[in-house]
Amino acid sequence: MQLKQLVKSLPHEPTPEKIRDQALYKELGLREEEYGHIVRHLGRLPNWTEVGIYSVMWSEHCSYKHSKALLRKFPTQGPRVLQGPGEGAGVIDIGDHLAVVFKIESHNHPSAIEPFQGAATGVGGIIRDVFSMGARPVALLNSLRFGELTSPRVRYLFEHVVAGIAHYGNCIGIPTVGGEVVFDPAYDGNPLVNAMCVGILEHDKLQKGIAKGVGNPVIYVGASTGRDGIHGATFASEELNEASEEKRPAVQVGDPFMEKLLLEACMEMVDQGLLLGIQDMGAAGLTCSSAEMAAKGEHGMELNLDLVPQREKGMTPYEIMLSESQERMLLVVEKGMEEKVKAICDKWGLQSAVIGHVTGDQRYRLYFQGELVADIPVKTLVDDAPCYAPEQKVPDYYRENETICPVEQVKDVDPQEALLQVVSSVNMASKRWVYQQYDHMIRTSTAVRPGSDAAVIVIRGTDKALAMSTDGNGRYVYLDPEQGGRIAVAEAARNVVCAGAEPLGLTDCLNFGNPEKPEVYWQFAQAIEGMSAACRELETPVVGGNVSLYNETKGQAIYPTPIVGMVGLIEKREHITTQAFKAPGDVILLLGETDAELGGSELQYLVTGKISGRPPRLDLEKERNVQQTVLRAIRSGWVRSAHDLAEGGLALALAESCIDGKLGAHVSLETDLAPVVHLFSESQSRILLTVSKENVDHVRTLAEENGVACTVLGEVTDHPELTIQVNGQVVIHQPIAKLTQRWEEAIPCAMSPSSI
Amino acid sequence: MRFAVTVFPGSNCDIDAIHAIKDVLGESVTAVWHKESDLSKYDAIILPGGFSYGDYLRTGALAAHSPVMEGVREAAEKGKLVIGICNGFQILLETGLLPGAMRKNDHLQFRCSIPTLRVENNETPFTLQYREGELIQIPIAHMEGNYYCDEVTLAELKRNKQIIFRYAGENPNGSIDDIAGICNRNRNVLGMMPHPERAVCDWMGSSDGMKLFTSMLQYWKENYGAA
Amino acid sequence: MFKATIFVTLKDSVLDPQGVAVKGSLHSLGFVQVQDVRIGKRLEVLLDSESREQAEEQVQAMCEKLLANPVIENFAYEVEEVA
Amino acid sequence: MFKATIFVTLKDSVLDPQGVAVKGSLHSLGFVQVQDVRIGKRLEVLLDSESREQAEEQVQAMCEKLLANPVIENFAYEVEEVA
Ligand SMILES: Nc1ncnc2c1ncn2[C@@H]1O[C@H](COP(=O)(O)OP(=O)(O)O)[C@@H](O)[C@H]1O
Ligand SMILES: [Mg+2]
Repeated sequence: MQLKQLVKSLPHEPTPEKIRDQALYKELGLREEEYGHIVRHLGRLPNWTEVGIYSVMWSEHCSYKHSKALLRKFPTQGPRVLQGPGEGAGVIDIGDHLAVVFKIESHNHPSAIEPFQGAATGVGGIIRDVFSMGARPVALLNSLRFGELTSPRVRYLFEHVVAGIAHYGNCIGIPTVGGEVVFDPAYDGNPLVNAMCVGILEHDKLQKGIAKGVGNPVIYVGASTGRDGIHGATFASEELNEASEEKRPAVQVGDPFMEKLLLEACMEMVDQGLLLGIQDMGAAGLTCSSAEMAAKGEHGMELNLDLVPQREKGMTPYEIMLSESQERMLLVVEKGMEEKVKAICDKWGLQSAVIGHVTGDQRYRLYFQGELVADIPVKTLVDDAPCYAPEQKVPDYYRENETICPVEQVKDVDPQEALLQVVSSVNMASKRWVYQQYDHMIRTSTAVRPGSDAAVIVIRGTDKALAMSTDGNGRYVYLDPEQGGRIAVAEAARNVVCAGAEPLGLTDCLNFGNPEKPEVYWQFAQAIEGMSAACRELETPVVGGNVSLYNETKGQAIYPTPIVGMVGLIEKREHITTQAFKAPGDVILLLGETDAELGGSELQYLVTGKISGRPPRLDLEKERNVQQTVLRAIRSGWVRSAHDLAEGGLALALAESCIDGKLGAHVSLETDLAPVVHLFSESQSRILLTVSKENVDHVRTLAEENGVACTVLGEVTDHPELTIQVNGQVVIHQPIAKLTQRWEEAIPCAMSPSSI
Repeated sequence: MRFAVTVFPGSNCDIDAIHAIKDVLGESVTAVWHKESDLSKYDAIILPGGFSYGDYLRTGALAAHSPVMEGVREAAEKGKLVIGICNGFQILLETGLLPGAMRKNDHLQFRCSIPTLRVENNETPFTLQYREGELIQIPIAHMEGNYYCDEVTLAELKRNKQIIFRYAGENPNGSIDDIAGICNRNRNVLGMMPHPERAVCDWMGSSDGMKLFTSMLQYWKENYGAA
Repeated sequence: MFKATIFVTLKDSVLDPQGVAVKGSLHSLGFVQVQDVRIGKRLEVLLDSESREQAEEQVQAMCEKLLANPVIENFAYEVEEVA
Repeated sequence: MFKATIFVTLKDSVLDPQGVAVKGSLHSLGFVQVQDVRIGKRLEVLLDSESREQAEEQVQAMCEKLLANPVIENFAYEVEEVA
């Protein structure tokens, strides 16, 4: 074929001049000065395909143009880190020539429009990120935020998001072992759907998304390309509004069956060492995967779009390049290996096609029906994306909150009434309604199922296990982004510590509003400061993550909601610990100190209907000491149960451990605070332990050595009752059965309001 | 004893079944790709759970036409042990090796939990180590476990004592007569929605599924001589 | 080219859990006039057959072999020629 | 009494993974003439409405509100009077 070297415009597309004169690039989300950069990079006017390619590569979602500078603050290194941010997922060594691979990603905007498919394809995408590293995915988690369940639309979203996550994970056969769900009016109209995948990798199987070796073939594997999700990446980088429904192109539909085939085929290729480079086609589809592979490999690429498997007739280069059809993978292999790859694909019934080859000139060239339709210096797509540092401004609400005293708002509430309300609040209540829809036992590795602080997966062939948890509290971050950022990291680490694990590192998903608003950008910058500080103190590097900005509806931003996905290593299975009380007679200990901290607390919200004031403060050194104490106590074999104190404070933690263990507790404590304040304060760096009588002194001594306050609170009993005495007065006395019932039924009742 | 675990595109509990047989029961096990039709080498066949062909059209329907099902049919006719778990049960129904059909759970949601089952008949190769009426805990994980058959068939199942497991507590899917597992008239083909391979070690939440596999082994040793 | 439109429905004697659930949802949305809901499938199959007779024969065979489960389902179809 | 027969189908541009898988199976069963398979739903709703007009109005509303997902599906219906 004689290839012409002049970049063509297709007859029915706007000409380069028209794109410039009518500023059509704006419709694709490019700013005028960005268009100017493109013209300079090319040395001529871009055609429609090229403008489309730049627009997705320079979208917020792909280029991180508003966050890149701030993300550099995260510590990303550590002695065990094998791969930090920059690839499909982060990789951390866990010994025995094994590594853990994990990443979290948002699918907020697609889920707002089509909750089932939006959530399902979010799960599909994050799984591909993990297995494209050469790892076998072993667990899924998710973090969800919705408005209040009193709204039928929110119930619809919640029901379908959960069903979509279940559908994808269950079908592909990866257990969904954990996550969190929070309901708050702040997320009305802009739900958050963040999905995390964890995989296990043999060191020598680590793959990268790079293209190298001039002349090597570029192979497309998986589902055909259709017109779905064109401009999904751009769409995810804008605020939602009424026009979103219209603007939205065909919604992407997930096919977990296809992904299962793709997964197994890729695992076989990895096992046989066939791959030089592999990257999934996620956001911005073929464009992003191929351009990033070429740029990272310091090579160029030529693709012939006629060879791309297509589902629909008459697709243009623009459409082929920007499609976000799911379940597709791009490979680069050594020349001569094409047949081997094809044989594996054929076995799994997958289509595959050689669609181009690697070149040496760092240019990105696309051919369509014999014509050159794009010719771009590839690095300008990836490395030269714009970078913005918008203005920051301390919001008025933050100043106003300074003077508010949350304790005053709640101090007259009866503790017993408060407990009944808290256990039956949908935010605190059992999430069984959600996780019983997820297959959490497939792969028969799940040692701690959903419901405890962290989930635990055993690693076959070793005595080790992994603990994992996703956490984030948007209320705290809203009230004080710096403290809230610290708390997100600390709480996630505390959760895996309570399971008996040493925190290894984290992945994060930063869900914020429109960064071009100075107040939002301030929240964003502050939260990253706080998270970074906690990461450094707790020695948990950030090995990957995702940013989701423009989470707003009708001009109103969500609470700033960074979500942390933490993974920890349990050295011996005998250290696996859960939050359930284990045996009557065990002594209940509280590590850490309780102050009057009720800003942003569940109790404040239940009493006043809103949040205000300052959130709990987090002292990083105290946090570290508490975590180390608990981990050492668990490793010494002294701990029967461990539960971190979070939303709902001490009272809720006690109730949960009773409910889970089907046991009672008798607790007696002394305090200067009002009983309700002490019991529902959300002070940080506190962990509830139970230990058998003979080990109490061991734990107390250890705590003292570490400078951690340790209080004996009482005893686990076989009376099925929770009794709490404060300063000699019984303030709570409730049958466990009643607490259990309220706690179990809150969400099912909220979901079927007519049947109450 | 030589076990085969069939693997269809979309099977995903195959590794768990293999793990239970190889690592816990300690017997030989081979994964058999759906394109093979000769299963004569094996003493028992496990059709594992999962979403064969994505569960598209009807659960088990597309897998029922795979070449390997010819081998399964032959083995069943020869009296070898065949067990279909979850999706495997659905495939056995679609092939007609067991009577009835599967519908969506009555609450229309996927359900993953650890229900209590009652062993209704312990005079089968799969249950001989259980007591009759024994209550056991075996996990379930399915969207379509709502077993259906017409009244004539149900009466026949009862008369021939082909109902092997029933849900003893809450019925998690709405199945007719609380059925969780049935066998054929010859008692060598069993289909069940619960996953015994997920209950073979205490840390999994239950080890009550182990006796199902040890029953099969005992039956085989007694009838086909020690290996 | 022929287009077959195939309807697969549950037999009357089989309780349809999905239909029951949808009826419940319709009632709670206020559609109280709804007496019964039954849910089946509608398949569109495009066939490159030589003649209508051949197309019909093939569709009949597909339904019997795969598309419907005779234990619980009935089927019906229409075949039309398309461009 | 009125009987509405409602057809809910995926929009043409939306991927139908189920149809793709069924087509593959039909091919391997020897039905190689099959070019395309799309799978939708067929619902039968029995309504105790006063008039055909009322029944049609209700069915239209049900489809919009619950039975079809406008983001990815189209719907159509027929209403007939029954005894
Ligand atoms: N919040 C974050 N913290 C740390 N790293 C991040 C964050 N957001 C994105 N990254 C990293 O930046 C890199 C680029 O991300 P991206 O291109 O979006 O990957 P993907 O295509 O999987 O979304 C990834 O390696 C990702 O881990
Ligand atoms: Mg990626």
